[in-house]
Amino acid sequence: MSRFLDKLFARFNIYREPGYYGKYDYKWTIVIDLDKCDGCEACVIACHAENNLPIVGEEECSKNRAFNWIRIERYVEGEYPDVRVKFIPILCQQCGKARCEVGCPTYATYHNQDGLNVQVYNRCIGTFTCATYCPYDVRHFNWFSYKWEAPLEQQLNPDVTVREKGVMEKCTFCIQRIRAGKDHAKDEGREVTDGDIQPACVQTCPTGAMTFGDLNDPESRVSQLAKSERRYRLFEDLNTDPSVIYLKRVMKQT
Amino acid sequence: MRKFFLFSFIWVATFISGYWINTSWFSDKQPAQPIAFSHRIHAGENGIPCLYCHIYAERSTAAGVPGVQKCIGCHQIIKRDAPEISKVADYWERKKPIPWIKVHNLPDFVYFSHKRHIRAGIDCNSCHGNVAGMDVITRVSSLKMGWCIDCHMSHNVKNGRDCWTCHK
Amino acid sequence: MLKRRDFLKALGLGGVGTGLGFMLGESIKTPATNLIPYVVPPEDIVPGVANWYSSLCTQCNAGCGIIVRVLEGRAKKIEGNPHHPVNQGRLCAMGQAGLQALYNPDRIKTPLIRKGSRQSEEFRAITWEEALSVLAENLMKLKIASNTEKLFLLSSVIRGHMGHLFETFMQNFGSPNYIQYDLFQHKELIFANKVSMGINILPHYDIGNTNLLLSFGADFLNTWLSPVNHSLGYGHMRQGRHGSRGRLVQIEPRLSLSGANADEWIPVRPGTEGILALGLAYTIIEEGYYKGQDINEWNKILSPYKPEIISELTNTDNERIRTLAREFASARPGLAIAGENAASYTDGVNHIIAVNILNHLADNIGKTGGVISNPEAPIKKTQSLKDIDALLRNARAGEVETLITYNTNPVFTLPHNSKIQEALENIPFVVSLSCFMDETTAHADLILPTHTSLEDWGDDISEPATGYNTATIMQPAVSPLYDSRNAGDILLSTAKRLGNRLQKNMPWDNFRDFFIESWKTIYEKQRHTYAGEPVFEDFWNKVLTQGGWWDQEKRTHQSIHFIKDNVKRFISSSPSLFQGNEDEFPFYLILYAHSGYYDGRHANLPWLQEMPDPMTSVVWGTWIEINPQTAGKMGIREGDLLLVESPYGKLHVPAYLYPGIRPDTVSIPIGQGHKTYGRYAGNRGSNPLDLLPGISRHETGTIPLNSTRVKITKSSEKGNLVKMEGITKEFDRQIVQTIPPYERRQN
Amino acid sequence: MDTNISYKEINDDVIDAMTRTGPLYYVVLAIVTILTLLLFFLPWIYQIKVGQGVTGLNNPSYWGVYLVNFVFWVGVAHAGTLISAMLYITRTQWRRSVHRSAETMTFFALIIAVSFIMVHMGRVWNFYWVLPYPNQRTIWTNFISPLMFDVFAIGTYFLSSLIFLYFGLIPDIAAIRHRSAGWRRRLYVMLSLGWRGTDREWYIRDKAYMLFSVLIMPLVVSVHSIVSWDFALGIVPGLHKTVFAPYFVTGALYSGFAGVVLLISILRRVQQSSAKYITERHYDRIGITLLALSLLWSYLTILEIVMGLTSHSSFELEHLRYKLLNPGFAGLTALMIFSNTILPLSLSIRKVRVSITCQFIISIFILTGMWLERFLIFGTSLPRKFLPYAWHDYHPGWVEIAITAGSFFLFILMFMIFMKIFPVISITEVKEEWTDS
Repeated sequence: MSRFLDKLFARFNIYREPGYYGKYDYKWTIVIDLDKCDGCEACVIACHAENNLPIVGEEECSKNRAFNWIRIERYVEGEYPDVRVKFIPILCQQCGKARCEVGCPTYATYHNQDGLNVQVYNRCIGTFTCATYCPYDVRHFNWFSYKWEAPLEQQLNPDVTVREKGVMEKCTFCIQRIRAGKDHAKDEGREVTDGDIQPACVQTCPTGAMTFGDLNDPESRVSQLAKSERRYRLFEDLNTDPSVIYLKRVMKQT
Repeated sequence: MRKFFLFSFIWVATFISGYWINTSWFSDKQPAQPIAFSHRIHAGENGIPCLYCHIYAERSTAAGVPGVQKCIGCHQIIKRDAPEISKVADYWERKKPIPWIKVHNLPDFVYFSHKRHIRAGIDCNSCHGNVAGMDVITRVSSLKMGWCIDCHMSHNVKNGRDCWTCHK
Repeated sequence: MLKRRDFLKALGLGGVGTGLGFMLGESIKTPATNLIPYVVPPEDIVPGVANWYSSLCTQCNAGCGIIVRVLEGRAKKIEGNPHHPVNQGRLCAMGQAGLQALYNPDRIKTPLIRKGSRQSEEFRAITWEEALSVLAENLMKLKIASNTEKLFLLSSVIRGHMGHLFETFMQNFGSPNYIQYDLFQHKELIFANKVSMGINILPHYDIGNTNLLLSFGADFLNTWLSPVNHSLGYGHMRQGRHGSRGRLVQIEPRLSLSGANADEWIPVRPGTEGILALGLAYTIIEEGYYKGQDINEWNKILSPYKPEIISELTNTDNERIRTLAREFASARPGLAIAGENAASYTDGVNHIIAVNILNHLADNIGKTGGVISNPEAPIKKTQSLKDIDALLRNARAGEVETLITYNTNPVFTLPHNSKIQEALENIPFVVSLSCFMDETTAHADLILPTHTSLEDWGDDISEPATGYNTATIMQPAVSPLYDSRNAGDILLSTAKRLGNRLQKNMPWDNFRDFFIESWKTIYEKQRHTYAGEPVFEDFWNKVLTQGGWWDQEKRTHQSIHFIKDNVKRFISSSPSLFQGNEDEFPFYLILYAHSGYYDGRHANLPWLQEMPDPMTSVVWGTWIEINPQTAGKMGIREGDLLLVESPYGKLHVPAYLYPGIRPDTVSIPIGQGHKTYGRYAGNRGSNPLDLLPGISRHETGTIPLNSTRVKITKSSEKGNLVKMEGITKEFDRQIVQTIPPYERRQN
Repeated sequence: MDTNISYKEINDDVIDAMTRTGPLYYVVLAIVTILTLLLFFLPWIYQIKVGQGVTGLNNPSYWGVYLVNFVFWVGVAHAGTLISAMLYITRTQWRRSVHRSAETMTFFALIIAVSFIMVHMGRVWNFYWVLPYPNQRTIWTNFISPLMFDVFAIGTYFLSSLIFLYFGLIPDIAAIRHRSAGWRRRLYVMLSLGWRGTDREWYIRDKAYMLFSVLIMPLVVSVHSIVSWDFALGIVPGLHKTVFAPYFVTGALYSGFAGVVLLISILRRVQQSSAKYITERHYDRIGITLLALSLLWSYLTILEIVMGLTSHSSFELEHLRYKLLNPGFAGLTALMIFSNTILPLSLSIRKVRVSITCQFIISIFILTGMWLERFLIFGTSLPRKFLPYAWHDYHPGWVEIAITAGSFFLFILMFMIFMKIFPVISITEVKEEWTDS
């Protein structure tokens, strides 16, 4: 009898487990070495250029509605003169057990075979559930249908949709570059090699703090870095299984 | 009370017939083109392969429509005086592109790559229908999501049901 | 049965039904769109597949190489050129925002001529022929009246062949007044290096391989010299080498972005960085680390800089000076750099020379991980003999008949009391070659729109080079958007109009021919040294695809020897002079380049306006950083509007409580406060340069930025400080986890 | 109930109440419709046209006043089921004249709650994607999302309260069917489904009514606990508590009862006929339940705050510091505690319980207190989530305030229209009471 129940619930458990599949094709991961990151925000502007992020203007910024799919958070410790400043880039962690996938009623966000947390702009009806549940506050909402003045719209990237008002959006690990990399690899009839695909932020990081790769393949640069003893993940105890691995910053403790 | 049901029946019937008239006679499956170009003559009788004119189909997401230069390439010699072909010559003199009307129109958020489908061995006719037999291009398939999903399911494409495969 | 009235009703209902059915069918259809093919399809464009063109980034003077993604003739993304030795595929925030300069909605589209008097702002659009004839006729008047030296040409720092073209034009026209002016020209650094080390091009500071980096007021990760190359070095210094991690000590009154990443910050009193460097040098001598023969002579020179004496002056405890000197001397190799903040004092050159002495005594010069001299650049650098002061003096004296400005904005970057506006009023005819309506162009009588960098030819040598002999080529990635022209074309066509000598010596009919021809001469001259292609065309294609021309491996270069005797003149024991007396103006004023707007030239790029400032997260405005303790004492809360007064000017700026600044110092970023610079930058924030005295230094002729003290008073209204941060305390939530340095980890 | 009222007099009373409409009614109706249009529908259309940016919502605090209203109106709706179903089973007498108005309040409150879901949605023109209908795209909704539970729970609650209301109405409509004329007559004839009042029909109706009130019972608990799971299933520090389900259910019943008190007091003032049937005895009973619920609610609030204090997690402590010590919210919390706990304690005195004006004022305080309680739950937990760098305060914009005010007028409008079409006091129940006494 218990075997029958296990089989029954097994089917249900698979369904309940976000990601639904046993194993992913790829487990795209970004390793950010906080000892190298110097908070210069080149990644923030590269993301704006790549993913058609709109400019919201001063008044909307005062209401904290700016679009930064990746933002540099700065934590300052201590008073003058022993001031210690720490930077940390925060982007969507593409969580394995994502809180937002649980919340969304219209199945606009789920986990796909690439280990990425998919955000489908067409399916989203703007119930804000995912953004409320997200512990990392990395989801951004299109409060208006934003305009690009006169020739600025010629810079829009055709591989990324321009979202209309009422749609939630977040960092997608530059899915258009992942797709182009896979497309290129398939044209040459080979598997996707490590370093083939790089999101815009990883490509432009001047200090080389960010590395992108597939955690499933053990030889990839990301897997080696992930073995370092400085490795940690943000809010590990919330059990969201994030795919962004940070390397601790080397700093003298007070 | 009986009259009420009668009237509502009439109303529903006329509503459906109005919709049917629209979709069958005024449908956008077969828009009128500026030049009455016939695929039947070109691809059917003369057997010109699709990729001769739509050259980008194997190299990029968009299949591309041949430039006026390609039409003039042949039609400077073949049947110069036919009324439709003189129109092409006229466009060529004025160096103006021919404003074709799009028949297969996918929305902007869809990522559809001709290259991937051709290299996966899908024949042009399976989506565009028997173009070689068409005098005026008509849209054979609905190009709606359900239609794409059925094809992906039947060919059990890897990640065929993953939204980010077709949505940008 | 059915009565007539019911029949009519049924008919009406039927009509409505069909109509609605039809409407439903109509509404579901997607609107018909055209499919416009090419008339003659260009061979290199495949719709849907992007082409990458390599080019040069002109957002600052570092000279990095970029590749531009162009899709169907539209530039989509800029990325670093992976083969370029300076930035090796990486790019900073300003570089990424280069696209918005190309597609900026406020670009000048056609040549304009002023309508009515100078005060009225209206301009009239005219054709290029009309504009060039007006310019040529004005210059012809000068030639006839044979006071050709009354023509002044003011351009930004141009190191490529465009500079040669400007020089040949001015020589042939017969005027020696070709002036290059930029706010951040590093003239003090070049002058100090020339004096102390005898080299006239900037050396390569090898940050990547150093073990201890002492940065005297150098925001090297953000805006100083070549930020991307420094960042690459910084990344390698920290975690690039297995097992060894370089340390960074920042010595500056205001904590910059580089200071935030330092292992230690020494908040030295403003104006005493050089003295601290000499204190360190003295300790190195005293503790016997220096092995050179002239040890006693150095001892004599440096004797007044005992740590005990200078510790009170520089406000740092002497024990720390001693330990730091020991660490620096024993860190083989160490490196000390003097940055923009140190160079911006009135006696900036002394500070830099002091740091060079420290480098010399710690034996870092010429070593990997220290200061390495760079090879001679392939393109001869154009030296402008005169400086902006000469232009101002002549203009006030009425010596200037015609001024042509290109790609520089002195009205914004010079303080008010340097009287630049009155000088421009004196000049009868001002021509501005620029893409945007900035403050200087607003004063011009004739405006000729130039191409932005992504639609233009050109080249540049990257300074400081990285030990490689580099020259980067700028090729147009997209066809020009508007009716603008290359600055070189404008000069060449005026040369043709002016005729005889000018026409003879400048035969090329457009800038591209001149450009290729000058590269051909370089190719002929240099061919024997580098293994180039046999034919020029192949060489030229290789250079265009690769994005520039540089050696494959580092060239051997002459070693630097330290000239001791002419250094004595520059050792001063008193801190730098600050205008305004102590008690009336209690605060030192430190100005620094904003990481987004640089010197104000990028204020009209919306991405950079909306980029949160790395240290304060403020967007779309200017702010003044003030120490929280002093703000508390003065009852200032965050966001209050403060009236900042110096002996020379007043400014209204909202306050930002910034723990990383000395209590007796305040600092304001440069870049905002434009009057007419497009919709994104126009009358937004305030320009702190108006607080500065107009005097320029005698050696280099530049305006010192940190040279005045200010008074702070709370003004009544509420300032609008828009910042993106919430609270920057971590509440021990283990967000940025840290680990003690390697050597402490064992115990 | 004084027994010298005859059947005929009850019928006439009720019909007069419905048909005889003085000019004052029309004036008030006009004002309320204009206000509803001006405050509820126009700002909503403006928000749909321009975008959600017109509200005060911002990056960390996405759920604001709209969600507060949604929870508040679902809460107010809960009393209807409680009174009509639970008390019907326990055969309490005093529910007879009160239960019809309670059920209508449930029904209208639910309509407004659903409309607030629509108002808070970003792209309301695709709201039907929340419903699991078979579509050619073969996409189903996400059944493990608490908002999907909401769709089912509130759907069933909406239908069941409609059917429950309709079951009670059938005999009443049949009773007044032949005394009305014109369109009323045709409407009542159709709605009364040919009710002839035979014993067999009464027997089936009573059995159905009993079955329904038993079926509706779990709804009282399940709907509002599901509404609380919308917030509890996330891991937001202030919302992620197991006490939320009982806390919200108690809060719902508590605000529901206060709503009922408000409603019947206004009803007594407006319609003299109904004053006879709602007597002090009703107020006394309701007062006792209000007191009981307020004590239970206070206990749960204290429990929630203590759970936060003893949790040793800096997330909860920061949230509580923001809620209790922040100058803006400390005042609101104090007002909430006063109006929900301290003031209702006065209900323990019989004299206070019986006097209608006292109960009226207390229930107004309770309703504002309950609205504040929900506002404090979202207004203070979302701005203080995990990453301090992303903390930002939330201030409601004018659109949100207008739509909130508009929703109250919408409720009054619907109730006034209902009052004139259907009998607000259930005739059959009153007749039964007359025969029993």
